[in-house]
Amino acid sequence: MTRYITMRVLSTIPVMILVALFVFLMLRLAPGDPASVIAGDYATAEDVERIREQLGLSDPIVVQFVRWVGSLAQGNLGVSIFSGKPVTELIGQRLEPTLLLALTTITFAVAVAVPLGTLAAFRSGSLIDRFVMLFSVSGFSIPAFVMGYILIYVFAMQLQILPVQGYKSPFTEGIGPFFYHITLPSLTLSVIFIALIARMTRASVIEVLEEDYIRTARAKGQSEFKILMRHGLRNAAVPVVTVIGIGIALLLGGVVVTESVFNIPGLGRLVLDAVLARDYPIIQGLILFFSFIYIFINLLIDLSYTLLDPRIRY
Amino acid sequence: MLGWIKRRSLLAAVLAVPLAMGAMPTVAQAETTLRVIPHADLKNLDPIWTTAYITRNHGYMIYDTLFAMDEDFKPQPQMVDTWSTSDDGLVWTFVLRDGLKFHDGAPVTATDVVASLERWGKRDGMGQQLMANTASLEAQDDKTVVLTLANEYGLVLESIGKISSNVPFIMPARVAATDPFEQITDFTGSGPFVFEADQWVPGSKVVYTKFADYVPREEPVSAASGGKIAKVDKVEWTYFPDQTTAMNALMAGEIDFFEAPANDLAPLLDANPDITVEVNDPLGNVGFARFNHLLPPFDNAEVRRAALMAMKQEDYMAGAVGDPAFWKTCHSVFPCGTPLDNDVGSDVMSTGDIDKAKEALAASGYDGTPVVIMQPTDIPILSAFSLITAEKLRDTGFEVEVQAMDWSTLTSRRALRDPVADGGWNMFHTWWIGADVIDPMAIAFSGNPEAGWFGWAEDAELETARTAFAVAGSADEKAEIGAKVQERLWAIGASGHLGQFFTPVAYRNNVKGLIKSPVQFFWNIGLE
Amino acid sequence: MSDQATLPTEPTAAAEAAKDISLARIALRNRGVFWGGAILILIALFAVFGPFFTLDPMELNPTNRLKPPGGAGTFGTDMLGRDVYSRVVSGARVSLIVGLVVAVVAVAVGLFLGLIAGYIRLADALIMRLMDGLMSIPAILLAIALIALSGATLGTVVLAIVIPEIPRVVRLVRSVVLTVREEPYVEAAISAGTRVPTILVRHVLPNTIAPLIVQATYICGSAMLTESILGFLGAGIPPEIPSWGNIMSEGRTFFQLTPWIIFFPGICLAVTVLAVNVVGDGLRDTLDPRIARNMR
Amino acid sequence: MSILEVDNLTVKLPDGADRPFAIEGVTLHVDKGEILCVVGESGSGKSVTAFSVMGLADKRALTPVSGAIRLDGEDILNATDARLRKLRGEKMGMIFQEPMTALNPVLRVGDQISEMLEIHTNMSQSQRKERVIAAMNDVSLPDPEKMYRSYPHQLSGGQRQRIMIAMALTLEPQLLIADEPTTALDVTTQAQILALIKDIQKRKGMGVMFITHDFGVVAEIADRVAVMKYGQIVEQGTVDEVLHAPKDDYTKMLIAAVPSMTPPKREPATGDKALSTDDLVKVYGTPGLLGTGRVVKAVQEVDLTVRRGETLGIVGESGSGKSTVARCIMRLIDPTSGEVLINGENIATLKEGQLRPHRRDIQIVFQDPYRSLNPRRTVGQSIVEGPMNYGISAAQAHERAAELMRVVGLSPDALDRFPHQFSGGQRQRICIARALAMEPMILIADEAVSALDVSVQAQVLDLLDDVRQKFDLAMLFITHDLRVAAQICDRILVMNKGEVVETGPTADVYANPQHEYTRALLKAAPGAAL
Repeated sequence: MTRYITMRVLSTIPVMILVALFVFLMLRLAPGDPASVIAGDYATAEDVERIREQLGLSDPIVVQFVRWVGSLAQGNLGVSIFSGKPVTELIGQRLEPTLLLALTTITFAVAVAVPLGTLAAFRSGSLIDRFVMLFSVSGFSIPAFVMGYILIYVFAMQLQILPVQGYKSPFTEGIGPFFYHITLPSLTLSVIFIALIARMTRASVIEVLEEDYIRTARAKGQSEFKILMRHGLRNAAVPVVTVIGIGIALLLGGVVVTESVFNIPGLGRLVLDAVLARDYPIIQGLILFFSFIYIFINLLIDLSYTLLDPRIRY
Repeated sequence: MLGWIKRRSLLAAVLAVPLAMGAMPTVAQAETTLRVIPHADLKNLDPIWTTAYITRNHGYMIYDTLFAMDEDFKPQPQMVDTWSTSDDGLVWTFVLRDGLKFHDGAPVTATDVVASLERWGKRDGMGQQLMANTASLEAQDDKTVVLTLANEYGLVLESIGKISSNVPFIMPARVAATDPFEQITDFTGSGPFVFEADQWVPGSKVVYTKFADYVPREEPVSAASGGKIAKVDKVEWTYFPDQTTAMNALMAGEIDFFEAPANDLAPLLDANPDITVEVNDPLGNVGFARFNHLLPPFDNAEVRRAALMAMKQEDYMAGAVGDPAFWKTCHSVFPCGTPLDNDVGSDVMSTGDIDKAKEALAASGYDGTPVVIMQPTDIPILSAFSLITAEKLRDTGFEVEVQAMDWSTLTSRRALRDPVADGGWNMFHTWWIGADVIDPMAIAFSGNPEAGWFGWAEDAELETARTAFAVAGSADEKAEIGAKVQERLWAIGASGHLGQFFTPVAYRNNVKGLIKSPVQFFWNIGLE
Repeated sequence: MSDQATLPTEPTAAAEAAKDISLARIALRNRGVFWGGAILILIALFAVFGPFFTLDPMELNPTNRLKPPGGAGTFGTDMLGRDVYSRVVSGARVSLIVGLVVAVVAVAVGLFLGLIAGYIRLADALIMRLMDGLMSIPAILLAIALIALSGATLGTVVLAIVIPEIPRVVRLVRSVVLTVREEPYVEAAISAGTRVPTILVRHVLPNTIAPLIVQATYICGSAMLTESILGFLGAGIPPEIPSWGNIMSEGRTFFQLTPWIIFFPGICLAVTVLAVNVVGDGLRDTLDPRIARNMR
Repeated sequence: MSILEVDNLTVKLPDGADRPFAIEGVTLHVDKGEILCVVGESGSGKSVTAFSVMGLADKRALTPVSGAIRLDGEDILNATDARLRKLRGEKMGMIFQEPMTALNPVLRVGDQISEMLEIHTNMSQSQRKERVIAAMNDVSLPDPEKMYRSYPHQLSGGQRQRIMIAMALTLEPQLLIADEPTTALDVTTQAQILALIKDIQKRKGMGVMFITHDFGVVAEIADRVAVMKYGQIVEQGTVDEVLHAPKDDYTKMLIAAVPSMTPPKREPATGDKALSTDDLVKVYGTPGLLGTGRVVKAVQEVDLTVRRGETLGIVGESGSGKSTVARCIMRLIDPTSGEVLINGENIATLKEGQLRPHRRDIQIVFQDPYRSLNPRRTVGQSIVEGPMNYGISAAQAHERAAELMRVVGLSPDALDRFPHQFSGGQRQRICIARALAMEPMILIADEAVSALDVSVQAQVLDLLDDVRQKFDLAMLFITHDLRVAAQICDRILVMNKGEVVETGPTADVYANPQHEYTRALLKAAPGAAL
């Protein structure tokens, strides 16, 4: 097992380097750079040039890349051009809101979607099945920010039972305010996630219910419901867990929108602002960070397979 | 609807129970906090390194200035106690008032002032002109600073007391020693608030606490001048990327002060009884449509003037700003209501008639080269200006191509003088706050393509008038030169003026003591 | 070779014949495909012919701005006084184009890379590592960065939405190719001396069509959604070209003042994406239950 | 009194099927202490009958229309679900054909057996475990304690089938239904399972309804036999009556089609050597740094030669490496070492480019008729593809294809139709035509008839034999079925775990096998009495 893990971790290195190279080149080759944004309205051309010089942006691209990878090796993601703060510190500051928002969303979505999908599969073809599928399809059809506005308008403005925006850390301000503030954002974010998982659970449970060992269980006189619980779900787990992995990448995208609408100081907004202001170190650092998280989560998911299916051993 | 309400009480009850423990506002501690939504995200903390207005506002929180503009735009002493000039007007001596202290407890000395003015002098437009006319600037003793001019210069106090970017803030000498093209990293100032560096979350939250040892002046507050008294213990800036959410937060009482709501939201905010909406900056902002004088078709003054005739200010203001309560037309290059505002030569701007513009364009020999307008989609007002100009120029007979981009790309492309084919441009739109275009010294009115504003207008007569203004003494002499500058600006069609508009501020009724001024100050504001 | 359970094993000619006559005729029997398809055709007609019956979507008259529906125009006017109805109609055209072009390009590129990765061992490792890298960058962030950095034209927006979709198509095609290349009829073709490119086109490619069509519908749906989200984040299609996405993003500040600017394009977008996804589900259930099921 | 009586049972097929009824008017009974074999080809309805008894038939597709099923006197055809669930396990048990997929892969086998006790009894956990261990011993599984905790994928096919039997019989039901339980197993394992079923049936005095298509198995195990065709019972009687004095023509035809175990006399071939291999080796897996890696020696130093006009048979159980040899020769996989000589030229290590000309000389026919033809291309297109690769013009190739269709006994207008419009047997004929279209010298048949019903099998074997003579082909015939090998092969090669254990003329090897593995193989083939 450990050989597999080390092998998998090593195999992430080439991917990360590819990502780093891709992001680095994408930024350098595109028009517009931070120097002119900083120089502001009054600057003359030489001012902009001087600032670019000072930021090291006028060196040849290769030199800049080598310098960046060098600092990367020592775990230093560089310093934000605008705020002067190290990127690692910025990520540290804003990791908690995004992480907790993602976690609450995933748990909420899985807790709702898996039973829904299983029910739809168990009663496949019935009204419930069609309703679940329609809900899951419509989950894919509404943009997240429209969903966010509607929820704010109904629950925060009209009913005034939930706050409009903001994030309260459970560690400093307590669990109550945290859930009080995280409910609407994680509801907005989870709609598309529930749609994805419900559809996948339904598909894999239907497929499992056609397997031979289900027929054997029936031949033992087992009740349909117990068959579903004991034989069905366990075998349907692997594809469902896989889709959760794919969903997480989708989630990171959704976080950017949700954080903007609900004004949560998370990583999503950090990278969005950085892109609009051309803060290269933050963009590079964050995209690397996101891809590392994605690869790490997929490794965890692959390892979780061993718990779900005895046939899978590494 | 009825069903919904019944369920609402049930839902509220259910939710309230588990959240009771945390949901109630934290116990009202002694400390009062002013929760503010600033007009932009504070990305950078060096008011000399960048001219961004948000960094300037940050500067006013934690630094102090020698002089400061009052409501009538007269420089008043702030850190200076007494000052005198020699008979020939060349030697200026300034003496600092007592009790000036930096946040780290060290007293403010003349050496700090000199170092700060020198760093400011290298980056700010007016500062550069002042330094060009200065022979020497030294600290005579701890409290006295002597400025010796090389020749006659009329704008000494207007320069070191200027209200907008880059403001000559006074920093400790060790900080002012930083190269002006590098960012400072130490944020010690001597202003009424202290910047809490460790609580700063760039892109989201900035925290300032009251500086207990600050000794305010006695005079009453008037714009930037007067006693700067912090009436709250803490000021918290929280940047909101989404206007709708910001408005809702103010209405729900989660925020106290909303610096720049979108004009169109004003009626909604106004309708809420707990919120006051008013215009805080008497001068407002002036919309600009800037031509690139180097490239065809706008290298020809007649073509530029034809374009100006097509620009009807009412349409720009209605389209981009909306509610007429927040804008007015002003056909002077200087903001209406300021000393130099006049209507010499402004008929070209006040025509606003497509047919006349068509005739002028035909007469100008325009050969159909396309006009490339850069449109910043992430700034609503400028995006609207670009679309309106595009339509008006098309109606007038121009070939127009609108290129959408974000503000960052625009700021870098407008610095390029290359032809359109390799990334150049013909027009872009922006706005200046009234204070920045209040007199001919504004870079926006420069006629010298080398050191002037992007667009690089060129007119020798304009430049001689502007230098004359610098040395002009009396008010009517300045007014006369002002009219001359305006006449030249309209003659060469330097830029289109799209009207004067005011961004309101919105705050809850328990917020008191807001200072009327073109720059947003947070001292003197208290919570009832 | 032996009698399996329930249905007679020897697939009777009739039942078997029904399977492969033509993908279209089978698909249309599915309710989802039929109704979803009908709605889509309606919207397509609306998009193609609509603009001839409406005002000029770009015509500004700032004086009568933010008028409610019914007055100035059936859908009211936006902040620049433009008629929202005509913008939504011409917006339909752009949104559909974005959805369609993204789906077609993603499938084309994905098919090409997937075939190579699936069939040629050497290329497999390289292409798949590249895809892993691409897939690890969240789609929206990649799109924002691409658009914000290379300027927002219709082309760059489509490109920015296509790139994150490609890895998923490559993975799907690769998995199909890996199963199909083990089929005896492919091995028979190899034994008969057929060259690799011909095998790919003649034997492997046809079998990827069914799951690809299903995947294409999902991509089309999500592309339209992504375009609107990009618009919301300030990196979408330039306002000069109205699309449902940027009409909504321009109207977002006025959500509580004039909700109709967001409401009408929002409804159109939701209905269209819903129709596309319903067709996708229908196709998946009829065309290729086995492979398509584990590809989403 | 019979434990099971099926009285005039008729079950309707969904409309659109090729015939109205799955089974029609089926009447049979199973007495205590007796094994009734229900035999028939695929599509004869034998499984539908079994599943209708257990009530496991898919309700949506198959609806019982008339008749009755009496289990121990009680009519269970339209019993309530609850009642049926109670009976399953207590009164009747069932075992299925595919042991590999019949057990839940993620649950321990012990728990899956104890689930039967959980449903029907209220024994404590420990009592149940004890009972399960006893049941495992009863089916002579090695080391039941360790077996209890292992997962299905850790067991062999035979062991899994024993687990299924233990599971079905834990509550000692009076009736056991076995749906082709040994068809998927190797012939040696099959023999053990058949013996086990016979032994348990005697000890417990159960009634067994045994479904099969293999008359050898019928001869081995049946007390009474019912022969089914197109959903109807055409003949019923004791095993001696049916096997040795069949009344119905269809039964006669079926029995005649079963190839006999005694190979006919054949004189040795004289044609020149077409194909030979020298020390052919194929190893899977990496030896790993310290030799720790898992290495599978699929084929070890195999030498064989096939002369033109001769058929060499390779016989062995699954996993013996016989298919790997074929695929190495065809260069569908690359041999690790050794030579493959075609007309004396070694093609083992040729690059694809140099190999291509040689590919014409050797063609293959695969096992599964449903996956050997590209569903989306017409029969004609599949056949002409090969020749056209080598420059034969379309017209000429088409003409040759038409000619070959007649050779394999199909009408030329089949060329324009799609594979899905043909039966398994017809498709295999098309594959043979496709192979011949290349005018090869050597033809490999890799389990070419294993997927066919016995009647169809006989016709295809005859076709292969004619074709071999007509085109003077060197034929390599790979099969696990000793009867088929006996009928068609001139010489035979027996493989076990990648090694050749014995070789020689078929008649000699069958008469007095030298290697004890060959002896065990021959002894295990069912139905010696036929």
